[in-house]
Amino acid sequence: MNDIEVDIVVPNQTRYLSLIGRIGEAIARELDHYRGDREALAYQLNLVLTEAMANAIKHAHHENAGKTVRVRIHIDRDALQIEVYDQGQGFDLESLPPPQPDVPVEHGRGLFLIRTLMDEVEYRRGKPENVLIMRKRLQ
Amino acid sequence: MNDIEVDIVVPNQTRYLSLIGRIGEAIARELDHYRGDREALAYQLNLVLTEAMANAIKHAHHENAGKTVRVRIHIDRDALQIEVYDQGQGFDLESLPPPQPDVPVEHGRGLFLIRTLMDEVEYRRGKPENVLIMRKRLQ
Amino acid sequence: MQIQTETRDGNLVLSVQEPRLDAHNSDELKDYIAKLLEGNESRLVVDLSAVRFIDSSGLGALLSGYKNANLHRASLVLAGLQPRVQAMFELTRLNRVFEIYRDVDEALAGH
Amino acid sequence: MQIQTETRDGNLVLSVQEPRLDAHNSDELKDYIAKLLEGNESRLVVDLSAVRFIDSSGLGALLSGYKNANLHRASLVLAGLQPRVQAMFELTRLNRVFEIYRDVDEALAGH
Ligand SMILES: Nc1ncnc2c1ncn2[C@@H]1O[C@H](COP(=O)(O)OP(=O)(O)O)[C@@H](O)[C@H]1O
Ligand SMILES: Nc1ncnc2c1ncn2[C@@H]1O[C@H](COP(=O)(O)OP(=O)(O)O)[C@@H](O)[C@H]1O
Repeated sequence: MNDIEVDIVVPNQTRYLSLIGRIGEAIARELDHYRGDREALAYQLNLVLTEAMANAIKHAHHENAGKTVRVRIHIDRDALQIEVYDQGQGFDLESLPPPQPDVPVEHGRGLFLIRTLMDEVEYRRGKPENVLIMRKRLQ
Repeated sequence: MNDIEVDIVVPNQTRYLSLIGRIGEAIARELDHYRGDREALAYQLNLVLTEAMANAIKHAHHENAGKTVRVRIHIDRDALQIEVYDQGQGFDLESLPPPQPDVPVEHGRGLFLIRTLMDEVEYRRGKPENVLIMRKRLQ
Repeated sequence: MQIQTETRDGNLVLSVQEPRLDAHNSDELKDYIAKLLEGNESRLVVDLSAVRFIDSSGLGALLSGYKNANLHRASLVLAGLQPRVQAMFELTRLNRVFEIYRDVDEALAGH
Repeated sequence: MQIQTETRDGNLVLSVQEPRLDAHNSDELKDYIAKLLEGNESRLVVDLSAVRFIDSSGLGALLSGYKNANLHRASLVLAGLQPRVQAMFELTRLNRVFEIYRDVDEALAGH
């Protein structure tokens, strides 16, 4: 058993994005069985955690500071899995339009970046919580 | 509600001490309502987490790599609380002898450092788990 | 948010003094740039050399400034991107939208 | 564990090239020093300038080396402690046990 689990609950406030991002970086820097560039991985985990949590705060919880966001990070030998939970109305990940580079709009790049940087991304609607699940292979 | 909770489970191996320590540092650096020196706090949290987890690994779990150690960090407005769980035989924190600076022995400084750096330290024996609880006031 | 501004050779150089540009502070940057453009600025150089991390809303705030500048017949260019920040522009192809200079001096020379 | 050794002015300078000295790697340092003392070393200078973090078992390993050196009629001194590492020696009063020098050059001169 070499699994690592980190389970974090923070207030639904963007000021905690950097805490979650930093914890992601800390984990990336200690993944001693990761073959790739660990500093690049640190940025990527920081980013996908920041994007997913910002979506929960804004789109699901409408910036309600009294709510909380739960983030779970699970690492086993082969993969790293991040789950970001929200208690919002949910959305359909599969029907999001891809960003159009020739029409530079200000929004809509968060999930594109997540999908680019992670190997599998899935959004499961549920009661009482929805969850965005992101997996990255480590070998 | 401004509480932060971080719950971590890692294998009972000393190579994960640095991960736990780094997460402690990450938290210290983001505690924006802490008035003191944040880099000093980062070192202190890194240290008390490292000492407490090393004790669980060695003295409670006898370096059995198949076991796990659970660490919980809880922050509210006034204080930061760290709990380190073990499933060992337990020990009596109150009857530990204080270190004697004039007889420099190699061991026995871990809990002394924890007690020096934290405001309250308590060890609760229980079934199936014991827990070392360390609190530090933030204001 | 810490931002330093300085006029150099008729450009307004705006240095973002934050290690992170994310959903927590990007609106502030966007508003700050919008307010500057209400004055008579013709060219803004945004110095990102202190920024170690940018997310999609940081990119969005800069894009908003860029479009806003064009509306005001002004321009907004970027300078001093750290490699991982530059990589975010490339991943989103926003490097094709912005004029990006190695540092502020080159941005001023490239005028 | 990364350790570099070098002989200078009849001292053996041992540079610990690890940011952390903790329960994960302190036994290795202890064994390494014990093995060196089986040779004919008379003075070991342990350069800790790369060490950003030390815990009680790191302190214990150095203390073991110190006592072991005395048994071998040799000596072990420390150099280059970062301020927070130095603070750990003060908190545990081990600064009264060890000879601690600002850097390796001073440790060599202080011979
Ligand atoms: N957790 C969520 N709950 C509800 N809707 C979401 C959630 N995450 C994303 N969305 C929807 O998906 C859209 C695209 O998200 P994203 O790519 O991150 O870009 P942005 O957040 O900039 O709009 C959002 O505008 C929102 O409508
Ligand atoms: N979690 C634990 N379970 C059982 N015994 C413990 C535990 N933590 C500490 N101890 C006991 O307390 C003693 C003192 O611990 P500490 O001050 O950390 O020094 P050291 O670990 O160097 O001996 C240990 O030697 C051990 O006997």
